[in-house]
Amino acid sequence: MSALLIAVPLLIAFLFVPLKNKIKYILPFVALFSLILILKLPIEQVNFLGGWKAPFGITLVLDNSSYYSLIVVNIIFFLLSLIPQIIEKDLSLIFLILMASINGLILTGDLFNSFVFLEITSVAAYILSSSKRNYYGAFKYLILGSIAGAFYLLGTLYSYIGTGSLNLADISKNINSEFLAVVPILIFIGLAVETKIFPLAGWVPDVYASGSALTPAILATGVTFSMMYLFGRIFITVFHGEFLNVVYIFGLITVVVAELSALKQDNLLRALSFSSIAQAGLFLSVISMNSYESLTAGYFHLLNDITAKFVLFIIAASIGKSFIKNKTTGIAFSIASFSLIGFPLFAGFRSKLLILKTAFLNQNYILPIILLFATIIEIAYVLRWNIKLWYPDNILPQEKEKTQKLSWNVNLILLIVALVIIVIGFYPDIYLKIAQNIASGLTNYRAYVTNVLGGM
Amino acid sequence: MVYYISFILIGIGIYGFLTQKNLFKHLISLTIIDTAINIFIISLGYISGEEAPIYSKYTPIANFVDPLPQALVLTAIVIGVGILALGVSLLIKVYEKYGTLDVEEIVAKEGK
Amino acid sequence: MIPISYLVLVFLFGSVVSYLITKANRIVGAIFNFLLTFYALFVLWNLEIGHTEKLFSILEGVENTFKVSSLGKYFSIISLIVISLVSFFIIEWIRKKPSRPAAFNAFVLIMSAGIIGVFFSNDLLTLYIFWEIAVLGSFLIVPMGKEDSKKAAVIYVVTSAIGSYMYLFATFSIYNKYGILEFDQVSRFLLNEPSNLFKWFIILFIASAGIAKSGIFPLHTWLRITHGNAPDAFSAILSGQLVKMGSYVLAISLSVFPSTKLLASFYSGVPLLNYILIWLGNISIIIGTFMAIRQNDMKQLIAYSSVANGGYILVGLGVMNSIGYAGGLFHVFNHAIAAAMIFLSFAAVVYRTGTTKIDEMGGLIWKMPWTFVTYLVGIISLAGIPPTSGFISKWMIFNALLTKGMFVTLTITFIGSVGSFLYVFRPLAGVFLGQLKKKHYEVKEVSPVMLIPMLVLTLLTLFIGVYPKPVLDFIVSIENSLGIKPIEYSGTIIKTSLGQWDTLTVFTMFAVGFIIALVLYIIFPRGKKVELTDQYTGGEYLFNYDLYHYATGFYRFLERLYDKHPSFEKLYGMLVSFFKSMGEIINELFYKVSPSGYVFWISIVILILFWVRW
Amino acid sequence: MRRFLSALIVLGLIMFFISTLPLIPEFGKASLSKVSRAFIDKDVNGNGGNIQYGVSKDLENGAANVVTSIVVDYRSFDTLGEVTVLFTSALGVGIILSGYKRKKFGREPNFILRVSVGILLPLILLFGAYVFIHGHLTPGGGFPGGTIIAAGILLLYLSNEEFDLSKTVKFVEGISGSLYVIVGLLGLAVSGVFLINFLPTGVVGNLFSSGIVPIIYILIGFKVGAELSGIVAELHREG
Repeated sequence: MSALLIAVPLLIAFLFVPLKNKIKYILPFVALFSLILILKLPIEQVNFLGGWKAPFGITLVLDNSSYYSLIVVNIIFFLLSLIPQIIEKDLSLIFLILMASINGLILTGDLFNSFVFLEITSVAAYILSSSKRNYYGAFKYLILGSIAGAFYLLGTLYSYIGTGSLNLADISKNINSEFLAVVPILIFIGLAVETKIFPLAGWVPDVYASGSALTPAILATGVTFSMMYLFGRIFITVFHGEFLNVVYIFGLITVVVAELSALKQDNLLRALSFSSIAQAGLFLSVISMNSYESLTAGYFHLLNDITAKFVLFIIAASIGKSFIKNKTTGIAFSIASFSLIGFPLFAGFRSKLLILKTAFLNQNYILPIILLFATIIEIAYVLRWNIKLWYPDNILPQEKEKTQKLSWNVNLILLIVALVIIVIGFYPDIYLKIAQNIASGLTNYRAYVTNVLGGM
Repeated sequence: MVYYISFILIGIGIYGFLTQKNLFKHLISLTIIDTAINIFIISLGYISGEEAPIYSKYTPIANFVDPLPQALVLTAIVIGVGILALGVSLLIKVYEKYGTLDVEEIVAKEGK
Repeated sequence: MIPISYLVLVFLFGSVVSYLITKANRIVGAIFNFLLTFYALFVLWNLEIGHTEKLFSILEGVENTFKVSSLGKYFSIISLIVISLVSFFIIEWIRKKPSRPAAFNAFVLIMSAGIIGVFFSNDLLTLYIFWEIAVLGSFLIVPMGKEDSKKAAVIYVVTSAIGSYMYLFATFSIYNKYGILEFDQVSRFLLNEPSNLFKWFIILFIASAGIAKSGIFPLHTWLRITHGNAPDAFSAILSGQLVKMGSYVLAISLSVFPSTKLLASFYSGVPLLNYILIWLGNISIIIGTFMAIRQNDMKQLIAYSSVANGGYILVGLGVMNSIGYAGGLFHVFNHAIAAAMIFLSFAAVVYRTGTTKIDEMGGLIWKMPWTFVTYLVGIISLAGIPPTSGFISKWMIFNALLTKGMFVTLTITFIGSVGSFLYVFRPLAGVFLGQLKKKHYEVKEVSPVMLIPMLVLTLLTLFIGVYPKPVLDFIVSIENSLGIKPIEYSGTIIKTSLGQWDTLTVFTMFAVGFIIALVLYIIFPRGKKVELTDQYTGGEYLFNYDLYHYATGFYRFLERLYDKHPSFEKLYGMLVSFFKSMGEIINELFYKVSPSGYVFWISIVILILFWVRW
Repeated sequence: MRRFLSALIVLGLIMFFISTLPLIPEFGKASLSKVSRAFIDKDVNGNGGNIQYGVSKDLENGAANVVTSIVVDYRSFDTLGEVTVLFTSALGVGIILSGYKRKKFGREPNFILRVSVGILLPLILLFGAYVFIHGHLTPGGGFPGGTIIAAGILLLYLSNEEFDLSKTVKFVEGISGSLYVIVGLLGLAVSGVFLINFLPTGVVGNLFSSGIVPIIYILIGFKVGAELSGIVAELHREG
């Protein structure tokens, strides 16, 4: 049944090619359908596509972690589909394909299949990022993404040679240490571009800051989340945490470097995209501690980050120079940015505490220092932007006239998400439960292998 | 030997990226890398003396090379084609916007 | 009795109510704010010491609680006195506030909620949470001020964050090591802690939040720009109250975690750590005093004086003997009240004249006599001249330093005291005395609504100056609860090992002197009143009389001595621009490159990984 | 300098790849993995093995071309994704180049071109159709077949200025793609498994054999042909 999550959006996309303009109004229904479908699906179910059992055919694995990741991603898509204003005319089909591919990316239990879905996601992302005439940025992203894809493919093949199988569970069971010295490097390069690791995140500012609201709103939330999920799945479930010490260092460097770069940006979207890079780096270094607690903390933080970024990017791309005419929007923006920098009462604070606690528990004192240092820089620029937008300098009257009010549905959704941020600040259990489930699904690789390959 | 050829082709592709300033040449380099990897994959599955994996009158007994890499390469090639088409169309637009495909000139024009 | 947690919630929800009311009518909103804060003061006054409330539990094994301690109650009452009186002042002041009065009122309440929470927190994490709420509320108000205030707000938050993150780091170190965060338990564990390094680290890092907040060197630079540019009435809260939150954390890190018992004595019973902190206080006194002398903006001037006074408090607390600690705590009260008075009188002046530059004013004593009185009493208290309460605390600190034999510190504090005469006199002479400017001929005294809080504060200072028993009672109970030998006093007489001080006698003497001076003033003929331009020099009439304003080059002879002083503000500016240019370089190298660059970095990463693995 | 440095880096990279060579089997000496073995013997479900061309029947998969059996049956989901990539990039080319008009040469195409297209086109199309219809028996299949058809369409574009297929292309690509998914969904409806081969597989080597494999390959042929033609048509425009 879980194949429907991929098949239905694809089918709709194929069917509606000749009727591109009508499709915008179907998006919410498709997203809602996926969401309901997921909630109806039983957990711990392995779907052998075509009836071929693992490791021969392709499997779709629905366990704790993928189930909750799917819920997160589809909620994001549902929310985005309710804001048709930011989906430019032709991009609705891309939206559907992205939905299918991300669902596939999360569900798949096959390394090569994940490569295919990675490529679909990337191609859709290239197209998204070319909106607003950002062709050069999109081209750079395309080159970088394709090279990374090539390395991912190489990694796939090496693991095929090493284990004789493409099934993640089978690889996890059979891979030996010789191959573990090579395959993770290749896969790491392949995923580093999408997970925004320094120094391969050069595409991010150009693409996120193209001015389109949809591009960063999808790429920084849903796509990032699924990529991080895939990263965890491959590096923790399949490679048993091998290679994570390198990821840890790269993650920390990413945090520092990205925050420093963000400091000088005079474009809000660019600053936010650097913050996005930094948070991704933080997430990766947190999960690199490779324990149930650290994964929980990491995914909890990631959830908070994407919730905040969802609000921030949409507002940053659609608001003009100030919040003068859009006070409610401004409030949502401020709430999201306070959560981003981890003020108490907001969701980000809880994840910051959790990360600190986990790091200290693992006798890791560098990560907290880097985290706090990065947060100080982040406070500087995020709050500077808040102040700039709330208390604009000398806005001319005609500019004031020109700024448009955002329509009610955008404001409503942004406010709801902002409310979620506050609620999570008080009762983090909802997000925490998601994060814990993802963490338990990812860390317990024995259960994963047994689940896919049958009792062995 | 074929392995070395594909590695050298990857190297050529990377070298093209590192030294060339024309975006179209970058796209060509990308294609070279893709092709090199495809060659590498195919050669990984080659078993000398054995046949293409198709049952026919002439090959009734299954002495076949590894068919899986070939299937994977088929997929990889198609993906490569798709990306190439997308890249070319992006370059058309880049040329329209900047009037050049030279990286340095584009950067100079972006700065303005 | 009303629980504190309800009070905090009332403030948080009250902020929304206040926002809505102020939207409808800003004066009613301000009255609402005043009533709420005054009510809170009333509630806090009646709190029993030892009252505990459970709040929530964020970290396993740590129950976050409120607990009323003498220290917290003392600080909270001072804070709420300041806040409620300033809120009363705001009722009139807000009429002229051009933009966003609703947000202003709402944020004041959010900030107050945080402040109340800070003073009653029973563990490190609760304190941190409410601390950040207070910072959040106050940070949002700062950019409503003058042109530089946006930059000021960012500097304020960043400085605060530096301190509070060090604090958070220490908090988690404690939690990781002991699994508890309550102050009592932490201090008990610290007493059994074998590692001296850990104790140092904990106390220093927890104190750093206080250092950042109360503007102690080396994190003092934010005070000038923030106090100077925040909305006028809010500067009174900022300097009179928020800075005291820092002193509170300093008091906790030094006395609740008994630093003298934890660490070995370094110099006559004072551990090295305290000694270092005392020296930070000394440097703050010097910097605050000398920089205040230079300022032409009256708010920035008093901002620097806040740095100096923060230094006094730290010196007093750092000595950690009976009289020094008491002096530090007393000085908290004095400076809170005095700074509030001074900033309120400035706010009143700005309310009428619209400027904060000293050399644009003059002679306002004729137009705003009551404001002048407030300012006068405020600066007398700040400078520590006897009939006011300011003298008592300084006297106690001097006493403590003398008994400990810290003569260098003593010298510095004396210099600071003398310096404070110099700098408080500058606005006095420049703003209130001297020639009235033509454009200020129409200026009137502010309305009673604004005068009442100012005069209440004035009377409070004088009253405590004569009869310090209420404050001393508090201080004794604090010292008792912390296991420090309480100070001795009876009635109006304070006793130390070096002698005693009778406030009543001194007040009587000063009162007699004042009356004599008043009589002389009335008896003797007045000086001739002249127009500002009615003077000449060298046979030429003066037209450009700005040059001859009192404030222009007021202390030129002094300033010349340290014209080329090293400036930490510049240093931090350099640090920021260093970070920025680092970011720029990184950006150019990694994020703005062409496809060639990307491939280069991919290759480099592979090569690095290759090198690492083999 | 730049070239020298680049060469150095490239050398390092090649060294990296060479250093991985001990891990992989020597060229020509690869051994079949268990997965490939099972695919060749059609033995995934444990009832295959020892297949004889033209004789063995009702196997789990009836395609004589093992690669096809992998691409369209064992790993059909990959192929669905692959088609989607192509679909997406065709869509993307359309989106990026939207607003462009058909390129005009401004003069009649060459006589030879026009006439030979008339002769060659049916042959090309027929060949393409042959290739994808026999995809499960001979080398080739939907992807090459579709590409051949797209080459024919390219000829049409070159020979006729007024020729425009974009509407049809969209229609064909949409319908064939949907049918692919629907075939998969039919499997879901029939046996509860997405993309299952629910038709009888027949005798290995017969044209009508191996269940849904030829059907899907034909659909893929149409789809790839339409998509590549679409890309060709889009790239044949100008601003």
